[in-house]
Amino acid sequence: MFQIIDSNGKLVGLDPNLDEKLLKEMYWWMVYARMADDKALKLQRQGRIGTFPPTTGQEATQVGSGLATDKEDWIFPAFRELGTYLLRGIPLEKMFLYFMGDVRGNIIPENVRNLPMYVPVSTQIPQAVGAAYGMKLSNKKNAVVCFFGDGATSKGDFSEGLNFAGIFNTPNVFICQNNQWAISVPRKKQTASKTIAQKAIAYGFPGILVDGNDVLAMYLATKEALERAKSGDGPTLIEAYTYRLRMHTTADDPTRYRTDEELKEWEQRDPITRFRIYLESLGIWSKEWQKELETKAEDMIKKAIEKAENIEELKPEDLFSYMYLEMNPSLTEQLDYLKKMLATKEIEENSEKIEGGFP
Amino acid sequence: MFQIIDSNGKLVGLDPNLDEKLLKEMYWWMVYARMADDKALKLQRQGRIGTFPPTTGQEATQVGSGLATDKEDWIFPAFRELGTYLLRGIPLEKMFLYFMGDVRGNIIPENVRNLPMYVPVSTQIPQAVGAAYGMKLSNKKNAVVCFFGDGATSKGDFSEGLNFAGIFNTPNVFICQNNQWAISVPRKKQTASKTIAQKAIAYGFPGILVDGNDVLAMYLATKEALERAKSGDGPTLIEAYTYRLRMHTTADDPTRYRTDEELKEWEQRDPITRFRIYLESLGIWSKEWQKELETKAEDMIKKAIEKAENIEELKPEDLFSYMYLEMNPSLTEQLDYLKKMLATKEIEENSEKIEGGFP
Amino acid sequence: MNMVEAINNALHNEMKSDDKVLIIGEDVGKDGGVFRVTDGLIQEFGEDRVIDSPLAESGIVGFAIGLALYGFKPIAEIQFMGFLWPCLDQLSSHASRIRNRTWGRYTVPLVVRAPYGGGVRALEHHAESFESILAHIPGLKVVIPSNPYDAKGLLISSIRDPDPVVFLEPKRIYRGFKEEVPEEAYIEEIGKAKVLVEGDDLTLVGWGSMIPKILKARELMLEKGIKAEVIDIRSISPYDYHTVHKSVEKTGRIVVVQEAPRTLGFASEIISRINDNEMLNLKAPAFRVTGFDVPFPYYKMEEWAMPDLDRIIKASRQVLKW
Amino acid sequence: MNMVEAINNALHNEMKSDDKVLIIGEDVGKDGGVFRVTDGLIQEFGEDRVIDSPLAESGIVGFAIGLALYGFKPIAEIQFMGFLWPCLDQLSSHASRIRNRTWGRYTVPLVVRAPYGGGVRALEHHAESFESILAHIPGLKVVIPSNPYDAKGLLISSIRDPDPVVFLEPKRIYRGFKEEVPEEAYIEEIGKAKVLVEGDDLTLVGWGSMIPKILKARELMLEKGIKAEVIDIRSISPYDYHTVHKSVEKTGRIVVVQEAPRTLGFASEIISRINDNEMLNLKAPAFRVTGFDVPFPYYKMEEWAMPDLDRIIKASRQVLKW
Ligand SMILES: Cc1ncc(C[n+]2csc(CCOP(=O)(O)OP(=O)(O)O)c2C)c(N)n1
Ligand SMILES: Cc1ncc(C[n+]2csc(CCOP(=O)(O)OP(=O)(O)O)c2C)c(N)n1
Ligand SMILES: [Mg+2]
Ligand SMILES: [Mg+2]
Repeated sequence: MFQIIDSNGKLVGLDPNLDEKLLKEMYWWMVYARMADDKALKLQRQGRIGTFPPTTGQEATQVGSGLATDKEDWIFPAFRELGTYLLRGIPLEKMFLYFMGDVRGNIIPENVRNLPMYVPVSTQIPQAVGAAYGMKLSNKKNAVVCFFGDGATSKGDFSEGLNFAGIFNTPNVFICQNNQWAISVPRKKQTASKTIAQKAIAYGFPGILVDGNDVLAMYLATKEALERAKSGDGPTLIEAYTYRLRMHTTADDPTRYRTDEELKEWEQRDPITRFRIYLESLGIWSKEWQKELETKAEDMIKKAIEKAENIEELKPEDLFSYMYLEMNPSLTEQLDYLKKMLATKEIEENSEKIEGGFP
Repeated sequence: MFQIIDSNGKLVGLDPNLDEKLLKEMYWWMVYARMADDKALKLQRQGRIGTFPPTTGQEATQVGSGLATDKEDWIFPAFRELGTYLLRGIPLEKMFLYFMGDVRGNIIPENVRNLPMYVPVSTQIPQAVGAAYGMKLSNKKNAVVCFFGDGATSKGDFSEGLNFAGIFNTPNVFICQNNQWAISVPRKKQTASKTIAQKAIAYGFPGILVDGNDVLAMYLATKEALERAKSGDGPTLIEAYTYRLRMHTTADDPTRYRTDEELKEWEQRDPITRFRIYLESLGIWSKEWQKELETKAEDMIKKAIEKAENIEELKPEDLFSYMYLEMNPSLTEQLDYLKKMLATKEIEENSEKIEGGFP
Repeated sequence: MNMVEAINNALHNEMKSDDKVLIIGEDVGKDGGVFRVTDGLIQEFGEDRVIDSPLAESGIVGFAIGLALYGFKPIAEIQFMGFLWPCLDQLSSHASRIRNRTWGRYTVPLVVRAPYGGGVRALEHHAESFESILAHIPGLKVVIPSNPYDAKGLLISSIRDPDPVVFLEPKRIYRGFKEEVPEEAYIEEIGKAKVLVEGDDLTLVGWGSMIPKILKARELMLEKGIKAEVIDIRSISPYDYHTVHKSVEKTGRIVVVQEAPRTLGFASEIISRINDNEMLNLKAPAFRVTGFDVPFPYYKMEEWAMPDLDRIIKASRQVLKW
Repeated sequence: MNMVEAINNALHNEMKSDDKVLIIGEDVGKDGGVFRVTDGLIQEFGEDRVIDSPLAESGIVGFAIGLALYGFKPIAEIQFMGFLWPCLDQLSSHASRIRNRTWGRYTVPLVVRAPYGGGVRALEHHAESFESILAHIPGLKVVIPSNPYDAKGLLISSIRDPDPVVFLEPKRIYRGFKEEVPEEAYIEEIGKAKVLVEGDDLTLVGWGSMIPKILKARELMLEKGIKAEVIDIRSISPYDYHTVHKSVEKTGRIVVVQEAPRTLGFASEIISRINDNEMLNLKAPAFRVTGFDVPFPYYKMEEWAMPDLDRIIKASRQVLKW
């Protein structure tokens, strides 16, 4: 397993000699993502946002890989990549909107080359390969980074997508956030393959196992894979070995399937703590700086919530207007009907309480 | 690549010391399958059967593996396993019926544990795994053999199925007839994986590359894999390296995509010729015996055609009766309508000539 | 019991009485299913019969078909109907055809369960209703209960059915209300619609989570003296048009309520059949209250997307006006 | 040109005039497609733009969606409609939704072509017609030509369309007849049905390979003095009900001819819409001549399975009798 700093924040690999600005950025995005995740959990418990999948514990995977990308690289995410999402330039309020059940959470800024979250597991993978083929055909020296979980590797679309990538030698970097669980299914029940990295052998390109809780290792491994991709040497599969410290989603109860010991063990390997220790050893981290970051993050989070909670109301048109470039006559009729129904509404249903969550 | 006899019929591996009866059986089924294939091609050209996928060149793969099975093992085929099909005890007329567009070709005899042909590529694979799981749960000491082509390895169902097999450690033997082509797509454009055998690594069980034109190698490799499966050691993937000497189907024109040289090269590795030479060297093969086999095969083929061509006519009921155990009212109405339409038919359409084949 | 409990109870009954019955799906074991429908079963029947599968829906159904071919009675759970798309190949190319393809030599006694429908403030892909797609596939049965009692009886029938059944569970009402449900096994026949309340003025038909809404609409209309007959379709394949047509013969007016998108939802078939056989008995055109031809929306807009009391009552008024 | 030639010609036109257009599918390159629809294109446009893919239908469509997101205009060929099932997840979960999901930030200008339908003595899974399933998926367009001229014009429109289009080619008539087809590019608007022949006595509607049959039936009926109006639907999504309803307003009688299984075929939607808007103009119940609720049979029985002249004429007589 590729590692630069160990669980105790000690340098165990080659010193990458990254500049301080970058190291600070890494730390900032991890802290910001963690704090946003904390806050989202609270908002969910207060009923201010709906079900969402916490990201805590996986920040190094997301931030290390994300910072290795260029603005012109594209990202096809799954749904648990908050760190990458933020550092690529998507405002946090989009994430809140999304989990408030507001489709406008998906309107990614024009200059950000990220797709919105993919819910059906693995479906983004062949798409990421198609986009990379397009990039190559356009003679762009860029690459497509595609994220997915350990569970995703069992789906047909994973295999079909990676096989295409191998055949067409596309500029793809596949990052599997192996967080050890797919809801209640542990990694070793997901596949009998010893590692996920070795699955790349089936598609004829390299796979590498990386400590996903080591932001430096993730950064370097992704950087190298991106360089391979951009210089025409084809795709790479990175297995980021990490852990989901919280529930699968806020509707999930992980005590039903995993032990406290396991959780404790992984808490000891917290990606942020370990990187803090490392930065401290370099004289970069200080209590004051931490405070500064936290204040900034709190402020940004607060503003994001405000923005998300004060967005203008949706209109009936919004249900229909984006189905096609032009609305067809059937949809126009349906919109007219809806408007009429709302305008003449007589009976307000007090939506019965909905019990039973969903993942 | 595992091999017992080479292209010249020379023993190059360990002498398996198989008994003469078995060796003769191997030869017989290969000859019978080849002759049936020849005849089918003629019948197709005469318009007496429809489109079909010739099997010539792949007899060793099919016969070697098939003879390694027990009667109680199950077989999930693709559509190009005539040799296996016959030796398991399915009468040849069933095959003719099938390609005459007669669904009764699928009524496999009760005591034969073969599924009928699977047309949608790879779909049989997860099913073969489920059946094997059932076998294991029933404490049967048997296994399920599943056939598919090199093209099939690109499909999601291949990967999902093999992954299940790895996880549940099912008694499966997966036999990939790598005949180098999937219609016009050559093996090296099907996957960038160096071999198909190595794909097993992604699922945590062994894969083995076998000379698929060597009936002895196929027999021994399958036998060993079956033993592994039956003793609880789990699945095996066998890549049978072989070649389709004819067209993909009778609707295909292989000169559009492959060279004469390639064909000639593979004709030199003909599985039947090489085994004949080997048997001759053992003193088992003789011209008289060959004649005997051919006469027997011709006779059987003739009878099969007669049976298939003289089967009783289908009735309108046959379109509806097997949809469910009991016919529902909608189907009964539809059947009544059809009968009425046929009984009162006024206009006979002279079905216009249909041009353009299909694969 | 509520519907989750009734389904759990049915599974328990059948697993206990027939050791060929087994369950496979994502998180159905240790976790007891994300809705807890399979809660406790792994503890009682072991992990050989309550199988936590890898994340692969086509694999799950393909695997289950293999089990069925081998003589088991598998129940495959698909976590949400939105993830059923990858199974359609296995369902339509094989599960639905193998009996017909082999003239009964091989059969597929399979049940595929999936929660479906909206109204639970879910994420995208967690609120789909595309039951009519399944009903267009010859050889499947498609069963949809609307209450705990039926859920148990219909599920037991589905498990015992010699042919493949897709059993769709309206998750909106999974825990919506409780009913008396016997502990012991009983069956409700598949392919029979049920007249829930009789009435002469018009016929209201629906299925799944639309039924409680329809019943409430009936109540409100009754206050104005309108007696609607309410029919729960329960099985859209096979579809019991006799029961619907008998009612239309009597009332001459019909409103079909469907959560799914409008175009080619099952309501279209209901209305076509009425056209085929009962047009002369209609006193007003049949009316469809349906979802819209859009993907089920993110939850801020979900109330707009679904038929509600108001729309059902307005539709009823409209057909009564004629 | 026959239909194969017309489609090939349309592909050629569009690839030549727009280098963002590319083709991906099994055997579309060197082999020119199993029906030779893409014949010669790889020679002219190279293997980067005419891509022989591995055997993986979900992968093909997913890959094509990715290309479309990146700004290309991919045309994915699925070798036979029977192998389209594995693509439904990518089509319904993504291709059809991405514009709506992102309010136009991302779009999917994709065409998926597939030959469909029976009557060619094909093997199982090579004769399916499940177009109505696609029409139930909001956000897709579903186009079906019935002659070479339309095939070219509609395909060019589909390629230029900013949204995903499934383009179904009735292989029964791929080489059935020839027509004058201009060499240069032209478009036929998607979403417009076409009145092929006018008439006052009844309306005959259909699509794909049913159209030549309907036209022949009309001829035969004309000998008896019956003037049928014939409408080619051409696009079942969006569906041009205006054209159909205008005709029904005039004739009061309609027969819908559909090859697909009866239950929930597109005829059901046509009839439901007539019920919604035109019931009062009907002089007889609408009549559906359809396939049966069985998988398309092995070819010995295929003639029984398909609507034929005889059934169309009998149906017409029946609606005229009223
Ligand atoms: C195709 C599909 N099936 C099921 C689900 C329900 N589901 C959501 S997340 C999840 C587990 C995903 O596990 P993994 O890929 O490891 O990602 P993680 O949640 O651990 O980040 C499941 C089963 C889904 N979203 N898509
Ligand atoms: C899912 C699916 N896609 C496409 C086809 C059409 N088709 C039939 S055989 C074939 C090639 C199969 O290649 P391979 O698996 O190598 O088997 P072989 O024909 O060489 O025996 C194709 C594309 C099909 N039957 N199923
Ligand atoms: Mg995971
Ligand atoms: Mg092959």
